[in-house]
Amino acid sequence: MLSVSALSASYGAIRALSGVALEVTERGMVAVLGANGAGKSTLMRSIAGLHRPVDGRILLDGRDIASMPLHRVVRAGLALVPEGRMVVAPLTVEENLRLSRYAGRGQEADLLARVYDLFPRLKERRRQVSGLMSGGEQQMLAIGRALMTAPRVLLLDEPSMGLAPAIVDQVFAAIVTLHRQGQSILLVEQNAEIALSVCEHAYVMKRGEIVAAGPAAQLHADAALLEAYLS
Amino acid sequence: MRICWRMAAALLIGGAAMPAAHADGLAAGDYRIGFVTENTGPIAFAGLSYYHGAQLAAEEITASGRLGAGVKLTLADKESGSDPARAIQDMHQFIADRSILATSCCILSAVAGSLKPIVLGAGMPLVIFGATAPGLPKPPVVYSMTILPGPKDVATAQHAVEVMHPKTAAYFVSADNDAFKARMAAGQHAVEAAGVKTVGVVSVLSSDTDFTAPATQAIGYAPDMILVYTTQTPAEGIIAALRARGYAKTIVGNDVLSPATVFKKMGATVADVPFPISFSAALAATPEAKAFVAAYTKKFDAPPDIYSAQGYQVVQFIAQGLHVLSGKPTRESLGAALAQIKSVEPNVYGGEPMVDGQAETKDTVIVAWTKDGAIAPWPSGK
Amino acid sequence: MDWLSDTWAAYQSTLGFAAVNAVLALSTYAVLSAGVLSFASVSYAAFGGFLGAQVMLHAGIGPLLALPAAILAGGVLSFLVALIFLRLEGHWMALASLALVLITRVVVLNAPALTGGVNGLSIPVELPIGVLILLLLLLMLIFQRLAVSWYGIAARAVREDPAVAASLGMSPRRVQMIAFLISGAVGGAGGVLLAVMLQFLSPDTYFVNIAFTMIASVVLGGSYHWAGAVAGAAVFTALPVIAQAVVPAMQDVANGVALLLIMIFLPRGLIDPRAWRRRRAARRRNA
Amino acid sequence: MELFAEQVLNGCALGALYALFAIGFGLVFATLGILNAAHGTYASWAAIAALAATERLGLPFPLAVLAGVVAGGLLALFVDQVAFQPLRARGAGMLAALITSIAFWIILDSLAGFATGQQSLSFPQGSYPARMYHLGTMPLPAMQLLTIAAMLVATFGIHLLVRRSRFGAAMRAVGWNGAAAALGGVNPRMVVLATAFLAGATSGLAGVLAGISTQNVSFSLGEGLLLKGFAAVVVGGYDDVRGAAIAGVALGIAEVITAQYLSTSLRDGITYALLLGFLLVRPRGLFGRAGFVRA
Repeated sequence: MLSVSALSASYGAIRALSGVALEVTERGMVAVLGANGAGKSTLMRSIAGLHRPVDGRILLDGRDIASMPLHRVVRAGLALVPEGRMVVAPLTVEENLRLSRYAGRGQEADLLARVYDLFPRLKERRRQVSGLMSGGEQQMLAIGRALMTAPRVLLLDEPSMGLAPAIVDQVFAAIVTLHRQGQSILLVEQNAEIALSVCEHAYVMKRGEIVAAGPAAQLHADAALLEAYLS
Repeated sequence: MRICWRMAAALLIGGAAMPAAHADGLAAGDYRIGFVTENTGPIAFAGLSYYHGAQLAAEEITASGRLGAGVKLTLADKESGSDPARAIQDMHQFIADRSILATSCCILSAVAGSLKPIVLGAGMPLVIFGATAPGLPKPPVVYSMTILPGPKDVATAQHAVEVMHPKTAAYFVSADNDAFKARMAAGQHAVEAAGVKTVGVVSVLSSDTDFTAPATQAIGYAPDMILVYTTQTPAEGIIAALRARGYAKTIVGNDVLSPATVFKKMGATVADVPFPISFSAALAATPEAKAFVAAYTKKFDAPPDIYSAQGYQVVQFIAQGLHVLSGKPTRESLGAALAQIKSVEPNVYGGEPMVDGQAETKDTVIVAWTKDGAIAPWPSGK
Repeated sequence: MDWLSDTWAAYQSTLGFAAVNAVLALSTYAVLSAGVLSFASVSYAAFGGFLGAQVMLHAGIGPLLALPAAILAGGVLSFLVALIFLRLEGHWMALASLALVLITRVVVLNAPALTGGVNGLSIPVELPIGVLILLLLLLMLIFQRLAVSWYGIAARAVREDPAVAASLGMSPRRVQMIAFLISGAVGGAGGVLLAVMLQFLSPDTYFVNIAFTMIASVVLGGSYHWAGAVAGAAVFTALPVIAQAVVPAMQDVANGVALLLIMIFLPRGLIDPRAWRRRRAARRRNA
Repeated sequence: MELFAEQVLNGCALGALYALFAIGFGLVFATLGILNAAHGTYASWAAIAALAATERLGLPFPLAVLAGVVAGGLLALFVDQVAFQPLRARGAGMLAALITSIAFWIILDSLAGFATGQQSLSFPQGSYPARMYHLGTMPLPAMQLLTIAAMLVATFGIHLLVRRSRFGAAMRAVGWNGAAAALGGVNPRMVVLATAFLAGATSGLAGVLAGISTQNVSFSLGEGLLLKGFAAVVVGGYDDVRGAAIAGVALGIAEVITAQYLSTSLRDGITYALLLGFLLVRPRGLFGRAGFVRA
């Protein structure tokens, strides 16, 4: 469903990704692991249209989205929950969520109900200005906003970053629920433990390249490999 | 009246001194006047008129062959946008250009104030066409063709008081314009001397555009007469606002109301507001003035106004200085020749004596726009 | 030889105004290089200019002797401005400084004892262009020394990231206070030099136009190196002269279009140290 | 007392012009992050366009106003695309945009001078409502009432649009961070275009009304509005339409009352001192809340 091939990206003169290929299947849940600076976030930003790749193909349902601007990628059915969350701070929770109507996908009332169902906390705070909320609440809002665009594939970039352990559990519980409901997910996570415990398949990155791939359980078992690449 | 006598005397002497000086005539060639234009910027509406008048005069003089066979008088123009810094650079370029014999400039006193020391230092004759700050002329270098309005304002105010017998008067003044402050002071002094009480003075600023509130303030003083001493755009706005708010008594204006564009813009609103005038296309009486009006109207498709008349006289004045010179004149010889001129000839005013480098006009006519856009003596029927 | 002396005579004042504009632009650059966009240089220039003019008129001394008074006046004013403005953040400070420019004109109009009020102030004093250029060169030398000094490095750090600078033990407030003082002193000097160039000061001399001249010079020239302010002032002063020579009828339009094109194609200005570094790096890679 | 009431009304009408202009100016500053020095020229050109529509095309008053408003909007759109879009695409900051806006200020001012023949023009008598109504003996000019009404309608309309509509949320989102807005599917480019048009149109309306009621259609029209509109935006808070409107009207009243009862030479001084005072004491303006800086 989402198929990335030969993807390269750079920042100025610095090459950040070279020839990355990966695959997310229908209803699949795939993790990308790697140490700090391995290029995971660049990968996510490049797929989502937040960073323009130098080269490569990104096919979503057979359609190449590699050269589309960010909002068109969203409208095509690929939603990113970025690192740092990027909620629109001056807007209320509900305004943030309803903004996604511009993506023009799905029924707004149904989607809103689904998000509030998943994160009751957001419903309680729906008139709250989002910039004043806690990090965990903002993370929920960022995921909610992505879900409001009824994405074919949901991209999650480091959803656990900067959150208290209890909140991390809540967020990952929601992610698992989404997966069970049939949502295709591509997850980037530094915390390999937690990522491998929820995903089916995983890729491992180092210095902008994919260096290992396989079923999550298999990678989980290969402690030596993880140690080599993730430290 | 005393002033008029002195002017008449000066005229006579000037006229008598004139013809004697003419010698062998100028060598054929191109004689250039550096003209610092103000065709853009805040007062471009007047700047264009000055420039057009000067252009016409240069063409006429060249065509007439008055300065000798093959003598061409041309304007070299550089724009300043009324910015002193740009005007200074323009002037330095003129001074460096050896083909330029004399220069002309300035509506704003700030620009004139910046250029004056430069031309004094370089000995470059400069004829000012619009700036009114006192003490600008300094023969044999700096001359002014600006018609100083002070005495005319006094005459107009006195005349209006004689005709209308007001008991009280209020004044509008451009508070950030030194010339208009002085003019109002002179007018107010004359009106008070005639026994009319001042009930209020309303200050406006040159860049103001909204005059409803100042008009309300003036009407609040309930004056029998309102005298307006401001630049053109505020004067238009003030009169329009006063009339719109129902002020039906006498409003006395000043010479800024004379250009045809004022009536074109304001229509009957400006009718019956007296103002002094030293030149008007409608009242042109002498052959020189009539010829000027006809030629100007033909060339620019609009009648000349007070500004074009002054621009025209700038070039006539310089030509008059050149006329008495022979061979290849220098800036110094031209300056010295200009200093000898007692009366500008020809002129569109019916007489234009030069006193210490400052042009004056013989007479003040007090006029007003009629409802159908003519300029007629005020009050009508007199 | 005539041609040379004529050209010099014709354009010496353009050169003079370029030098004065460069001094004023350096005043704006001084704060911008510490991360503060401020138009207050106009006010320092006004204070220094009018005070310097009065000193020259009353004490009968030349511009070079009046210069210290103007520098001091600008410095004192900038100190007061910094005390008040440094509490504001980001673009609020820019807006406040713009308000200060507007107030400056009102003050000038209402303080005739110092400024001549609406009548303006005539200053029959001259300064040879050569001396003016020497003064500018001296100032450039000072800015070059500053740029490589502890202060220059601190200012750059504060501009890039105040938090990081603070963590390195540089107090952003203190660095910016120094920047304001430099800006004030240079602005005061620029004000009196402008007064000498114009020989006549009116309430409109130090107003919005000159504020935009300063900021446009800095940005046009490049706001990441002091030389940008000088280059920008030169270009910004020369543009109208060139436009006048090339398209006299539409010179203002041509002037604006030129400014627009430069900014669109060189948004970081004519002098861009980052581009130099990149070019140097590329050369090294190729070598 | 009646004089006072009359002057307050005059101040309201004058302030309504400042307010209308300020709303447009503030929209650009809040949403696009640009201190736009060319904004005043939109007002001048809108007035020129409306005058041309009246004189050349013979359009009736409402259509002439509409023509001016649309012209202001289109001009703003054009300037945005030529002067600001290339810089946005390169990620150049607010400073470069300030300079390109100054460039357009120079260009459009100069062209406006040519368009009006360097004259100050006015709308012909009878081409706009000039009736004088009366409340008791107090005169109520039709244009003043119309100006105040237009300001009220524009303020409430735009306030509702910005605060209550989805498009308004998109505007605020783009103003805060274009990429964050795009993550929700918003097309930032379209929002920018629409905002530029709306801002130009609102300030254009101010220009048309000012051109009529002050009988001054010229390139200098916009400059006065620019300085006062700027003051109103800062006092009122640039991210709140109501604040800009109230501040604009208050400035108008303060100006008129100062001139009437104190002195004209202090008038502008008081306006700008108020401006500076507000910046220091309450930098976020009348309605500003503990806000978020653009990210």
